[in-house]
Amino acid sequence: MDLHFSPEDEEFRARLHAWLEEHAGRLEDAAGVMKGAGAANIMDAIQMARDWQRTLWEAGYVGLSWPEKYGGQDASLTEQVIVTEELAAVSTPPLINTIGLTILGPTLIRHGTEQQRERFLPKILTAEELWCQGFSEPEAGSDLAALTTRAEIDGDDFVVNGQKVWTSLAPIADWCFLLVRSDPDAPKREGISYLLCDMKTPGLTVTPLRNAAGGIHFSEMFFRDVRIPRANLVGDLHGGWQIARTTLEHERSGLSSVLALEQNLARLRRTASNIALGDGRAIDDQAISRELAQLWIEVEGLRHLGYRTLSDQIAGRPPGATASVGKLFAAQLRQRITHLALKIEGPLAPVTKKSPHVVERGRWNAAYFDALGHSIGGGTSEIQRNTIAERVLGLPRSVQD
Amino acid sequence: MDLHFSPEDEEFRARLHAWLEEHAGRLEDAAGVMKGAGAANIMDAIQMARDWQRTLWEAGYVGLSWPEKYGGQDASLTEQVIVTEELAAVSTPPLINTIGLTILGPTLIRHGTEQQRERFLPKILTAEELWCQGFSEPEAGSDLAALTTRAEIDGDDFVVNGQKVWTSLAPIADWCFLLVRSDPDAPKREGISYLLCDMKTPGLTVTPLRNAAGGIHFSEMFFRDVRIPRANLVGDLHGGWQIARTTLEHERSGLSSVLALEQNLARLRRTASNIALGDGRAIDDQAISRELAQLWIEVEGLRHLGYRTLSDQIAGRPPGATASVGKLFAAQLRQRITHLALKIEGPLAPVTKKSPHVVERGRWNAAYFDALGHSIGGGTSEIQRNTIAERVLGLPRSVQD
Amino acid sequence: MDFELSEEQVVLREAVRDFLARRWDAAHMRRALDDPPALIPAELWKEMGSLGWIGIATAEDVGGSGSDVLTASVLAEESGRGLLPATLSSVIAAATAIDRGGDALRTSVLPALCAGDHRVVCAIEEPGGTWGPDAVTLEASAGADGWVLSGTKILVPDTEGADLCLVAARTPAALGFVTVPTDAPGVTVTPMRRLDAQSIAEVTFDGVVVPATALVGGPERAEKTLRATYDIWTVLGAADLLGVAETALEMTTAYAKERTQFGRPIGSFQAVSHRLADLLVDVEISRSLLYAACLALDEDQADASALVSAAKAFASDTAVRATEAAVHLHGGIGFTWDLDVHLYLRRARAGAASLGDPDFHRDRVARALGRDRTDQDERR
Amino acid sequence: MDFELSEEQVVLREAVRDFLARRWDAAHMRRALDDPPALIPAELWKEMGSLGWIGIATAEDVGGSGSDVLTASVLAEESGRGLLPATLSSVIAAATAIDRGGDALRTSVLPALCAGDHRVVCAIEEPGGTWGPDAVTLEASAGADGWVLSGTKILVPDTEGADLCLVAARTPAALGFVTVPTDAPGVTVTPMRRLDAQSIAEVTFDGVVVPATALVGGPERAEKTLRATYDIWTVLGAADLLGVAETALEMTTAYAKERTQFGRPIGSFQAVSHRLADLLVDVEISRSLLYAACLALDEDQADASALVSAAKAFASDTAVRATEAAVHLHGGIGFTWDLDVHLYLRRARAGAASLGDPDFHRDRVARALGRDRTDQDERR
Repeated sequence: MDLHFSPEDEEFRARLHAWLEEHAGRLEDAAGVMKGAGAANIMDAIQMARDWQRTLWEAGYVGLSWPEKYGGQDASLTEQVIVTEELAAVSTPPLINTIGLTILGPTLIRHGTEQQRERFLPKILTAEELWCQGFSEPEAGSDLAALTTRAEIDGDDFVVNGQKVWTSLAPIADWCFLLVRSDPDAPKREGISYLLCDMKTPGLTVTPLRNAAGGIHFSEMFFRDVRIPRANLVGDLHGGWQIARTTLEHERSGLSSVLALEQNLARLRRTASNIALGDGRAIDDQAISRELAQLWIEVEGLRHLGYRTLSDQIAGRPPGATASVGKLFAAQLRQRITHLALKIEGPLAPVTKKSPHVVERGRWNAAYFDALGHSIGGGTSEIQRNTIAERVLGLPRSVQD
Repeated sequence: MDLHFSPEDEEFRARLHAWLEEHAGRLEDAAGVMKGAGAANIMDAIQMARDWQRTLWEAGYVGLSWPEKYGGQDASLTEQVIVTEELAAVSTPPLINTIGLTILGPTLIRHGTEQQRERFLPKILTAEELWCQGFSEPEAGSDLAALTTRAEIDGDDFVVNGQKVWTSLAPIADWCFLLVRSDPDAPKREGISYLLCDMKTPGLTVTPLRNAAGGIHFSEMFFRDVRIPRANLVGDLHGGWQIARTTLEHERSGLSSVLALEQNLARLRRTASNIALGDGRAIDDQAISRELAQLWIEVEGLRHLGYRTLSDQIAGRPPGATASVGKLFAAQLRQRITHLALKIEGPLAPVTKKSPHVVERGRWNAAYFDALGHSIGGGTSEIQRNTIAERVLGLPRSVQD
Repeated sequence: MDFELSEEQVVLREAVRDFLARRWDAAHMRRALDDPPALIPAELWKEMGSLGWIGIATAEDVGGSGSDVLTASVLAEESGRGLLPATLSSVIAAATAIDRGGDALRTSVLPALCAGDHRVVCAIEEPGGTWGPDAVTLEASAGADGWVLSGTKILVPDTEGADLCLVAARTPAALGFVTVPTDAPGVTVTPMRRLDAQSIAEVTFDGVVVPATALVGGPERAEKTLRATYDIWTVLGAADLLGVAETALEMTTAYAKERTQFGRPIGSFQAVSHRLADLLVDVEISRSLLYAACLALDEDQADASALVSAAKAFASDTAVRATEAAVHLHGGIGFTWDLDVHLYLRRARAGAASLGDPDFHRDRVARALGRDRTDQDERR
Repeated sequence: MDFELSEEQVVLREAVRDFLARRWDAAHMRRALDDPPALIPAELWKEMGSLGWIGIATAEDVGGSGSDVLTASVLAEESGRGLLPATLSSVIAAATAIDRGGDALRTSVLPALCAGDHRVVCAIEEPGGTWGPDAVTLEASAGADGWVLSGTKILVPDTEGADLCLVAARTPAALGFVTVPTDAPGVTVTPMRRLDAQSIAEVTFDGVVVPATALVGGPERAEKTLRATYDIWTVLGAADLLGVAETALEMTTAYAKERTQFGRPIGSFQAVSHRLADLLVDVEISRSLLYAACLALDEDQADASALVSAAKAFASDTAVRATEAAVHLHGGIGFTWDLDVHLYLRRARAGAASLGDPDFHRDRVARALGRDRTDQDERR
């Protein structure tokens, strides 16, 4: 057992580190943009974010696991980890085309036609085409396979009608990958197809949704007789469910989320050391200091769980229980950190960011809402417990359908 | 809204108080007996416990809610509460025939024949006949209605075959009330009958079971062609399920369990003030002092919930959500008190009672095992949550059968 | 013995609920999240005055309804349920301060206050990271023309409509409330905003001169009045949170019956139904503690403050748990701006950290329990 | 990078599991709950010696296997799973103390110790309500013939078969282990008993005379050796608890698949399945922390002690949760004497409060994090 990187890997890290120092200015611009500040208008901001992803790709730090022929790096897993770690260490913003990079890309590499791969993959990497995902529907949330958006074949096209919801980036995306019901008579998991749709197609409209925190992160998408060429079918007709499921299950080691949690927690420790609470500073409250210690323990647990997942991947062993476990644990941990933050803020916890006395410009309230949303999006914690119970522990299904 | 008792009630309390002071010696004997100490042998101990119940009944403090014609007191609800409170305040032991007093008695008063009432009720009050309950079976735990002990009618008798388990007091009980399957072809809740069985009937054998704490509290009962006269059928043939259910649901205000919890908690505060833990006394640990405060808050909550239940009963209002809620909350609270106790004991928590340095002769470890058992016996917490969800909140059933 | 609301109180609850359903829309709070803050309009305020709600716990001879804290808690609970700004609770508490203080202010201020023509605001909290009368540091020092106040108060609710401020201060005579007109020279009000769109403010006092007679209750009763007022205000905060929790539970239960996933209502899954059952337990315990605390205040029992803390701590935890569950169990839709669920979450979070958070109150209970123990030891 | 057990370690685990399944029966522990305490028979002990397990983390030149703490943790975990008395862990830790101490004892004691012919016991805890080296108060004062020890140790495991005792003491030279023969004049052993039937004792020292050379590691390395040994022993305690937790989870999962209520296996109810899923998460996190702590000890990393505390705190909580769930989810049967479930519960409860309970270790982590912060501040 060892956690050391090879000399080659360390060299790779040093090069990246140097590159990041050199581009520190660009980086801060990009970070500002992703937070919605510093850019004159939203279209400028998006362009800056696209440019940043492209710059990073040109330097060889985007698409590390992808084949070279599509613009990827064919890099080793350890190199992927190093990139994740170093980018997190300097707090780079998430890449604007993350959905394309992490969900659609791997799907096309595995299930796409050669033509689809050549057509779409390079432009995902360079952020020339931004992608959004059309899976969820109002009546199909946790029960994703209950989706009802219909696709009928008419000549060389699918004709799509229905509604999608909780779509990130829809107003600015160039393309959308979506699940549709192509065979209404088949059992519900066997009549679903996986399509790629140009967002400029007539009949497709996007309505932004405001979330509970007041921000606009999601949209609804309405499809009215939207025609999608058959060439944009991914995998087999009616075989979309399996494809979507393998992508959703394509769990990563989760090490990038660990780094974000670690930074959050370190910041919270600083907050606790500086803020007055009760008779002294917040950190002098024994219960708070213990809870901070417990959260540190759990972040370390999650980090080393990630190393175990990664080790399995490197060694080519089948992934054990660790991958699904990490996701559930991380969602809870994220919430507990923000809960503790509000407790540490004490009387100032309810104060919003435009008020005098607000703590750190309201960062923790924002983080709190964010974390709440996280345990819903991308599969609720309940669904993840079902998955662990059934697939890892082998218990009988609690959800029959 | 007021929590005051009437002058008549206060007078009643004063009389009881004086009586208890007068009988303090007997009381300590009885308490010692129930803890298995002070009596030369077990049969003497049981006789002392029977005598204590009889003495208390003779003084008018047993069977308060029962009709006078069967030896009861026809007392008001407030008088019942006063008796409960005062007996708890001086830590009297539970009455030996509690099962007969709280479960069978009310059942016979409601569903028994006049002959059954006259025959059985007075001897329950005087502890002349001790009762045990034969409901649970190895394959029918939480799913009580799945019981399979068979009763076939043969002439004037039921002939009973099967096995019961988790029976308290079986080795010393004179009578048993039990549920049997009298119609194997009916839906499972409609083929059950409620019988009364003399423990000396041939074919009935009792095997004590040792529990996880090492004590003997429960027994198994085996029925082999046990003949029970038809006259000992309670209520209608095949109508036993409804009878048992109404008894199980015959919730009390729960005020007696509050008093026990309150005494436990007060004792734990004393323990925490006296014992060293970490850098000082346990009570100086901020987290422990806060948890003690929280438990006090919850005991107060449970107490005042009990007053609400009682107020509904006094006013003849239909019981609200409060009764079922109290039972679930009390079981959790009981466990949390013992969990905190083990934490307060620190390094000495694992030490058993025969060791030097043991804290308070091992009382908290015994209480811990007791509390664990409590959340299983008499309906698990899961079953109680199902009940609240379905009957109080009106949610659809999660358990289909 | 009767430990449930009286018939009159039940009728009042229905009346308040009906009134607010007709006259106040939760959507006000949603709009106010953007700007400006949510305020109770003057005419609504006046109407509540004529209904006798503002002076609910104030004596009848000065225009109040002469009822008790328990009855006031019905109003606070319904304010939580209806998402009405909690101004009503704070003014009810302020009115009891003046009423109990028993000086000239009673007759000069209370009739107009109870009628809704006039508002008074309490300024207690300071920027020290804790809550309540014990933490007050603002000093009134002796000056030539009386006393001179300097210092900062924060989290002062609803300064907008108030002409008089009850400022908790350490005066040469005693700790207590000092009355200061909001337009007195040296008073500066800077708006703050609560997570749930309620209006709060920072109020600074820079050499503000007041007469020694401004001490509410005078040297003898000033501290007792301040502490009693804080207890009353706190218990009304607990009632507000109970209203929030119960409403969130009801909304979520209704949704769980109707929303179908995997071919069944989600309320038939134990992951949902057991969570709701646990919340019902918490709500019922909260309600029981609330009644206990109100009764203890109304009967001036020795353990009243401990029971107030018990009620507030438990109601705070319950409201946060209930509203977070509401957001979560509503799924994606629960996280949208247009559904009211997040308005309840915001109010729960804000209320839980106002007037003392759960740990503050647990520590207060711990100290009370410690005193009891010491008393017992001494008596032996 | 490889953060899983090596093939050799996996093979060892299987071998230990097989061996214990054949040579040790959980029923021993049940019987021992009555009397006398559970002890590992001398012949079994000797056999484990010949398998190289006792000196697993001890150097090869003195008869050890020359392996590391991580490998030792495999043995501890399997001891927990198989309910073998934890003597093995304590002796493994004691052996590393003598090995690292590096004085004459190495060659005189270790070969027989590793072979299983001889046992050494560590006496560290005292009756002060806390744990570990920092709390040691037992003093060795300077006497005519060396040092004189007086004081009380408690919770000393398995004194029965031991001829040598490593006593944590504050000597004139340093804090560290002092070796004392268990039959030295002035040593009194009084049996105590653990909840899980394991043997522990109070050992008192009344003017026990030892030479100054009895300090393990000498003045320079004594304290480091004591602290390292306590860390190793603690991490083996965490491994033991992980074995307990995982076994309880497996037993309960198997039961949940087979036990039917309301016409369905109880494992299909979310009240059961979600609780088991959460326990699986806890077990996996415990395992990850255990590996991290062992590796940190083996590589002598600066944060090793913090990671040891992390592993022990989390494993303790996990084992208690898992075994309480096991009792509860087995229903009535889980609460019977004859089922093994309560044996695991007892071991979890006893282990969680030994070698530092979760709060003790969280406080240790908090102090380590505080030091980090101070270091950072100073570097700025």
